[in-house]
Amino acid sequence: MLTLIAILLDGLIFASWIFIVAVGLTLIFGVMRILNIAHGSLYAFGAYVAAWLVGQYLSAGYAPMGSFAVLLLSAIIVGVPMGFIMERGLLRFMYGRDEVIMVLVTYAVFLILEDAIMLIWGTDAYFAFEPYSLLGNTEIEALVFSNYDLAMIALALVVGALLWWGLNHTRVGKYLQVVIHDRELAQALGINVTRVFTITFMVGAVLGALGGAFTAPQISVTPGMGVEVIVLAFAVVVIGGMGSFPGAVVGAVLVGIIRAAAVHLLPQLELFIIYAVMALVLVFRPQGLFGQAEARKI
Amino acid sequence: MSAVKPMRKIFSARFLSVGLGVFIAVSLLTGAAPQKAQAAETLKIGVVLFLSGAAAGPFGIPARNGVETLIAAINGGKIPAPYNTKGMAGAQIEAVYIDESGGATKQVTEFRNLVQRQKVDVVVGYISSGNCIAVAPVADELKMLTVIPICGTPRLFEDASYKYVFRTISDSITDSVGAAHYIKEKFPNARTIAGINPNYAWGQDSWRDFHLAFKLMNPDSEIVTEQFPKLFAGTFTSEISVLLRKKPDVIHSSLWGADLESFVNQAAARGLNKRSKIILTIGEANMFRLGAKMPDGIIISARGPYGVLARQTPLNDWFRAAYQDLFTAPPVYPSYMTAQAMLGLKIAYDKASQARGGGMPSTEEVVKAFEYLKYEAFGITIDMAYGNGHQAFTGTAYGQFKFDKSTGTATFTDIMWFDPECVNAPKGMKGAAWIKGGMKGAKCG
Amino acid sequence: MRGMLSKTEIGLFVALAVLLLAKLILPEWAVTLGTVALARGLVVLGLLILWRTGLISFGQALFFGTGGYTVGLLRVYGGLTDIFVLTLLAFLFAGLLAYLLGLLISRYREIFFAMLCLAFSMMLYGVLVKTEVLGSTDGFNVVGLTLFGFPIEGNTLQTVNYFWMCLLACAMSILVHRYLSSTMGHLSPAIRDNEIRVEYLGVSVQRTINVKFVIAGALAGGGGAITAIAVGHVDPDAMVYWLISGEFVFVTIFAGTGSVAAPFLGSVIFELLRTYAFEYMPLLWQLTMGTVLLIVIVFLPNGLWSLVQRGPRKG
Amino acid sequence: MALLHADNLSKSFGSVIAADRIEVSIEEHEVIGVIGANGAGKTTFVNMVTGYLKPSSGRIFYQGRDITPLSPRDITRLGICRSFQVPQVFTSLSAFDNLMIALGVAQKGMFHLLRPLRRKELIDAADAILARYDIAEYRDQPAGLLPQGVRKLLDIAMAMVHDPNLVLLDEPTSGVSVHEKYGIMDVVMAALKELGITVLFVEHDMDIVERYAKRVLAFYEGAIISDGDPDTVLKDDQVRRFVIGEEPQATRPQTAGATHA
Repeated sequence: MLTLIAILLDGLIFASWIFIVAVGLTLIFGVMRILNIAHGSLYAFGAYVAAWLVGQYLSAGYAPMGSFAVLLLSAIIVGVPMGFIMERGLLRFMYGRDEVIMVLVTYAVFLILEDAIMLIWGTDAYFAFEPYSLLGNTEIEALVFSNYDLAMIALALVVGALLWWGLNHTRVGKYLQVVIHDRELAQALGINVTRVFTITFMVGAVLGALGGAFTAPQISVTPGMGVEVIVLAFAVVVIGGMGSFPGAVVGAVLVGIIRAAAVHLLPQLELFIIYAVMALVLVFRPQGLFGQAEARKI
Repeated sequence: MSAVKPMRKIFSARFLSVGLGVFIAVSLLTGAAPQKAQAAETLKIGVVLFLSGAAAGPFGIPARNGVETLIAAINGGKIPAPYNTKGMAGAQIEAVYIDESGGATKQVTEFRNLVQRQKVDVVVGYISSGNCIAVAPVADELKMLTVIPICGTPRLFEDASYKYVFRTISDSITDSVGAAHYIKEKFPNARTIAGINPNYAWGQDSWRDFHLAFKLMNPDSEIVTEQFPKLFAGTFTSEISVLLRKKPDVIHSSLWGADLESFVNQAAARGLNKRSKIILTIGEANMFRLGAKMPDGIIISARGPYGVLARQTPLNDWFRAAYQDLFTAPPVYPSYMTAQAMLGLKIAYDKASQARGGGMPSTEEVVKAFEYLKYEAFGITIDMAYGNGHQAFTGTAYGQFKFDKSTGTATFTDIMWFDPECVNAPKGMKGAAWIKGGMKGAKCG
Repeated sequence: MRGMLSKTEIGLFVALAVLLLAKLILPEWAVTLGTVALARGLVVLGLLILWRTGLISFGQALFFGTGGYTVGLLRVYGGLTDIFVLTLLAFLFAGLLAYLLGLLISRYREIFFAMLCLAFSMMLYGVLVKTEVLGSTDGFNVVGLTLFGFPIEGNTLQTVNYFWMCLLACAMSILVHRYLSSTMGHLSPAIRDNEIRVEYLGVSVQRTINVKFVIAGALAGGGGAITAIAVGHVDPDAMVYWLISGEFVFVTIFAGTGSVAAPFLGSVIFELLRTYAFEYMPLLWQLTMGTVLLIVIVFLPNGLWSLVQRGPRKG
Repeated sequence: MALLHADNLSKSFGSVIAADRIEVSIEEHEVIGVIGANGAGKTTFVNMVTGYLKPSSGRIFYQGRDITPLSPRDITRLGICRSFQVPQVFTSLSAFDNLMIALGVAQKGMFHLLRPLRRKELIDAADAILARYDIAEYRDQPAGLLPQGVRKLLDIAMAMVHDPNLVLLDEPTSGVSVHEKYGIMDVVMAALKELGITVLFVEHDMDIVERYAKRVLAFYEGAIISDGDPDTVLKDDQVRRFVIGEEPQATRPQTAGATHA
């Protein structure tokens, strides 16, 4: 029973973290058809800025609880300008090129940003551990959970709800849905697709940075931290269906729970299992769990 | 695309294709052109350490700093007697630094480049076991003196023998056996053990050797879980839940990179260290960075008696001061390891030079001088007694972490030193086989 | 037309002669680097076939690694030592694996094809990392090789391997060139364009793609074998990890698909760039590579080969 | 024995019935026109015969052989070829290369796919086809940039390289201006007649149907409501009302959009 609770909670915590990162990735893919490898760099930048800012904030002697606002702020000051510059300054010159070329463009950006991180922050680790223990722990029999981790579930729920609301109840959101559904139709309807792209990319970038910012208090922030998260987020997006919002939710939960189950029950499968799930899903449902199969008209 | 059109002209096909041809020709010819004759006064050393990626911060950079400290001191003749002669065999040292990232295939080609293109005289380096195993045969093939200061895999000299390769440190068996001894001595009631080790050869070997040795000393002990998180993982939420749930007496970990710091933070926040005794076989390098964030009472080693665990000797005092002067932080064990490799190299060169009556010795002469060399390094005696005189035979030390709030420094309590004869297999025997066979012939003080 | 050599083929023979003669003036380091670069060019040659079909594999290191490990395992556990035999078996095994996986993967297109390849390569990576008899992450050394029963090592091995690689590069380029000139080769752009029409021409798209996948896989296996011999070592991080697959895709686009010679040229330039970036900018080599890639994508949409190619493109 | 026999063929997409118990036989050398409003099931019928869609129930026999489970490529190889409403050509390749590929794959022999494509006999054959379909002047233009009528002809020409027994043309003149239509039909019909091939073509223009077809099938809501020589069918009351739409609009609502594959 305790094992079950542990798997469930661990799974949901992991799912929340990967959801925040993956939903940004899937949003950008759905709207722009770009598989953004530089999303991992945005994640890393978010973590670095958060770790650095929280350090500054706390050493200035402000109220520790305010550091959560600092984390949020970090995501915005990373995501908004970087998203804007990447989309406006580079990607929009590439629209119309093959999807694989777009992947490589973001791969090049990823390589550049990896070294930019070392130029800016050096190779030493940054710590911003304080917020992680601020909220205390919750004990369930033998298990102890950090409330910070549990709060990540709440954060993911808030992010998910905001996105859902934004997609369904705002004008920009509805435009987005039209663009996701049919780009030509969107243009015919007079939707400013260029602006939709810019906004999407900025929102996606903020989400990537948000994932990094809220991971920062848990980890030692070092160069190279963005690499792993990309493939993992890709796997979630592919499992859920590329470009699908509910897909990102279900993909994240599935990956989270299965991974947690592996760690608890069969730790030797940990590295293997996520890709095995991904391959299985692709075999039986190539478009992902919530992806839409596109049939060609003849 | 209109914005880029004028640029296209500059990058016209002809311009670029000429550039391309010139690039290939120049890059090949710079290597092909005969290198200017090596001035007798300089010795070129290729230094290969992690300068990027997750291993750079806790490992690569302090290790490089150790090399730099020694190069400055050797060139200036500043190491205390008897090592106070200038240079190696009188030659000033010039270093070329190469990043160790990119995998073994990349490193083997880079090794060839160092030797054949950059014409280095010696290579010092390799942290990753995969890289040192891959490079060693090439070093022999190219007859290039290669001193490995850090990489810990027992397979390097157990599975092969090399003429030009030296390792100035014990292999990972020492850490694992030492850890088992320490628990046995200090926590004789510990029965259940768990492991959380990075999922690669180092972590797998460390855990296997530890639990075999522990089981041998405590036949009624039991393994409750074996966790192998991905190398350089960031979050350990699930792994810590398992460890909390299983309540082992002892948790063994050979994590060493930024992942160790992440693990300690998350484990401490969730009170794991209050439930179980955590032993970090190579936690020393991260200890200073974590400072007060590392909970007291965690058992730590430095892959040997290095850093704070090093015995106080005049040479060690000098090294700590010299390092601190240059880098404002205390040296950690990777710094010690590269420093003692450099020192060993200097001694071998000087000895070889002396043997031939002065002047620059040949590589073969240095190799001969290095074999079975026994020298006093920084708080430790290095005895190149293994691997036909190519591999050091050293002891280790463990202690419990204590953060001294009054001075703000990381210290140890309950330090235990283990003699080389206690934590190493006898000469000519494979470490794993020795443990499985009951660790016969161990002499523990 | 049969029996006659096309212009490309004559060019390839000239290139072979140049490469073989270059051994006389090349510094030693460049021989190994050249061997490894050409071996990786072989992998990229396979990706070129797929890319012309509109497919890209983010997991080609799977077959590269299979080739490398075939050599390593047959050497260590099988006692085989002849470099020709080992290389040819690597081609065979990688091709066989590609055939089996291709039965499934050839049903997929676009990013799904790419991701499924990635998933399988990462599964192999996961297995290798966990398996001690396969050397785990340390891998193992590939030493003690022979040529027609004579032990070769050191410089001799590097030289022989270089010549062998040059021959393979030339032979494979010609075979691939002939393949691309065949009806099946011409089906590449056709499938990329319109699969329905191809099916209504009476051709199985899936089977055609699987053939291409097998060719690409076998070439990658051969490349992996030569690399393992040149380096003398195999390990999962250097041969199977997804970043390695990423590099192959990088070189494919960087080189361009205009000719079967492009992958080799692109690969050699890539390796040279990287080794110098490593030497002169050890902290900024990724930035350098990324910038170069961006410049090529923006200014040379058809890759580096468009610089070599003068005048209109030939089919 | 009929060349093709459709036995009680039905197809539904969810609640929409696209084909409703179609029962028809086609004899050799017939030239059949198929008429019907949008969504009447014409294209669905063509798609089922050529294997693109599998019928929900019923069977299709070709020369007495059940071809219902076969794939489009197997059906193509048996000698049933088709053209498309939206021409399916290789848009990035020239008209000539389109034909070369079609000719290349149509060759017989074990390893014919591995033989060089640009062989003299194939080049000559491709040029001959371009000439026969009167599109030689577009030889080296990318198919994606060709005028609609030329693309339609290229599409049909590519279907013909397999020397089929039966050809199904799905709206060969749709999207083409009125004065081009007869030109296209003349070229196509002349080529087909020369080879003695059985033809079934879907057409909206009743004048064209009347002029080229010897037999007409009228579709309405997935079913064949009339089958016979053009005179009879086109004068049929129901046909006039539901297909040609001469009478006031049908009382029953049209089921539209169901036949798009």
